[in-house]
Amino acid sequence: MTAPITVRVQRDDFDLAAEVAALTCGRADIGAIVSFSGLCRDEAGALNALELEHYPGMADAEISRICHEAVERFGLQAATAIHRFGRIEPGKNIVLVVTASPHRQAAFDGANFIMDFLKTAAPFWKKEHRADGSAGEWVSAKDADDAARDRWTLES
Amino acid sequence: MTAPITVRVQRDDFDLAAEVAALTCGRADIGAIVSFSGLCRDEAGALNALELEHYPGMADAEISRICHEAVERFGLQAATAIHRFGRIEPGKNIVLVVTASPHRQAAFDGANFIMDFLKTAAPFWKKEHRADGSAGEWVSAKDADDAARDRWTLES
Amino acid sequence: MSTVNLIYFSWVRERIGKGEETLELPADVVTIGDLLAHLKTLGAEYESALEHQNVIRAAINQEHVDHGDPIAGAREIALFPPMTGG
Amino acid sequence: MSTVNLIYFSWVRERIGKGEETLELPADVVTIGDLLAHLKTLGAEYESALEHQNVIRAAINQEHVDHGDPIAGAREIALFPPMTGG
Repeated sequence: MTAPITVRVQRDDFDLAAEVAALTCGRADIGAIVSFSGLCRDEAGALNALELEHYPGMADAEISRICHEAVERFGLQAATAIHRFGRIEPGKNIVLVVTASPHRQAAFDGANFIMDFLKTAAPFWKKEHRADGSAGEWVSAKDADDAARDRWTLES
Repeated sequence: MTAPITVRVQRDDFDLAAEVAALTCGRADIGAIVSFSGLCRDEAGALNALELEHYPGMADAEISRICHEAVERFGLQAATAIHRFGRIEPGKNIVLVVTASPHRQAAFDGANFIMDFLKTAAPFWKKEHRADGSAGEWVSAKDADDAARDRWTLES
Repeated sequence: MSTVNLIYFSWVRERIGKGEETLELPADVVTIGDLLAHLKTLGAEYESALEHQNVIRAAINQEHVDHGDPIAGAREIALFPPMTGG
Repeated sequence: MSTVNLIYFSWVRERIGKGEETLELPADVVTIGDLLAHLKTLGAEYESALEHQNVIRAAINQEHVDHGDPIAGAREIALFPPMTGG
């Protein structure tokens, strides 16, 4: 049996509880579910919103590929990944990853792995809309994200 | 500001979405939320239910201590841990951990850390009720759980 | 002699046959290890429950302790197998 | 000469000033690296967008490729900065 994988790229918000319920779907063989929610964050009150641009088609394809790799590598029973695009305000959801497995470490590792590769390989770009009305900057990619991704190769 | 920590030991089920909503509480400075749900698992149809015994008072105190340690160690913005006791059937929730932090790795590590110590230090014991009506066994502690806990000391 | 409340969980409770009891302890029972040795003299049910003494965990006043730790000042001592929650 | 659809994202799109275009490529444009060098001859907006050539990422038919990879058979070539989703 192949593990069910759900991938969506959408403008609308998602519902964590509904996604977890859909993934477990009454199964009794799941022991651990890990969810990761990534939110638009604004510490200093300087941000009005993030604008998320994406590459339609390729975004779905890349996230699906990453989820399949995670399922195979960690023996996941199911995986869900949802990434939003468009304008997203501070405190709102950007991305959701949910993984299920018989034991806890695989579920943790699977979700962590998906997020690391999603950050560095899924074609999304964030632009800031500042509260002071000034021209927004494109968010720069972080070396730390590449390093986080690379640990999965170094460890194996 | 101290990070809000919510700990509950209860017979009733919990609501993942409600706990996450209570933890985020409209804050805009959270970038990452990780949740872990541990479920009663039955692969072979041999299990009717698990009976969870606990040490009232100490169970809450130990889980609180673990959550405080995680908040301090990983700089979490908030942490929630809920552990059920009593009779729990396959597919149902046993434990929930939710962590929030500005960046994703701290949220992942914090939830992982709390689960590792919760498994080995929180006073709960599982007994099986078997589907064939035979006398249930107490679940044995796993060396793997001690090893998972010990990696947090070895790494630092 | 000192008086302590003892509380048992899981198969330690089942084998001893009760969840809690109050006992007078002789003065030479100083550590948790001494307590376990003393309990094993009280009957076959205690011997069975505490047979593999090394795996038995203990808490004093609801905090984990080691077998070598002193029990002086304990209001409540709990004995139980390794935990299996989560 | 071959015809390809080019598609740009983020600040590459903004600097070039369009999201997509269809170009005829000379026969000596064999790799992604050749394509980037060719585009930079088309005007200041391309020069500005592709100035730091090493950071530019590329995808052929919606799959990531390296600068050394051949573009033969490409229907759609996308150029964009390092990704910042998640």
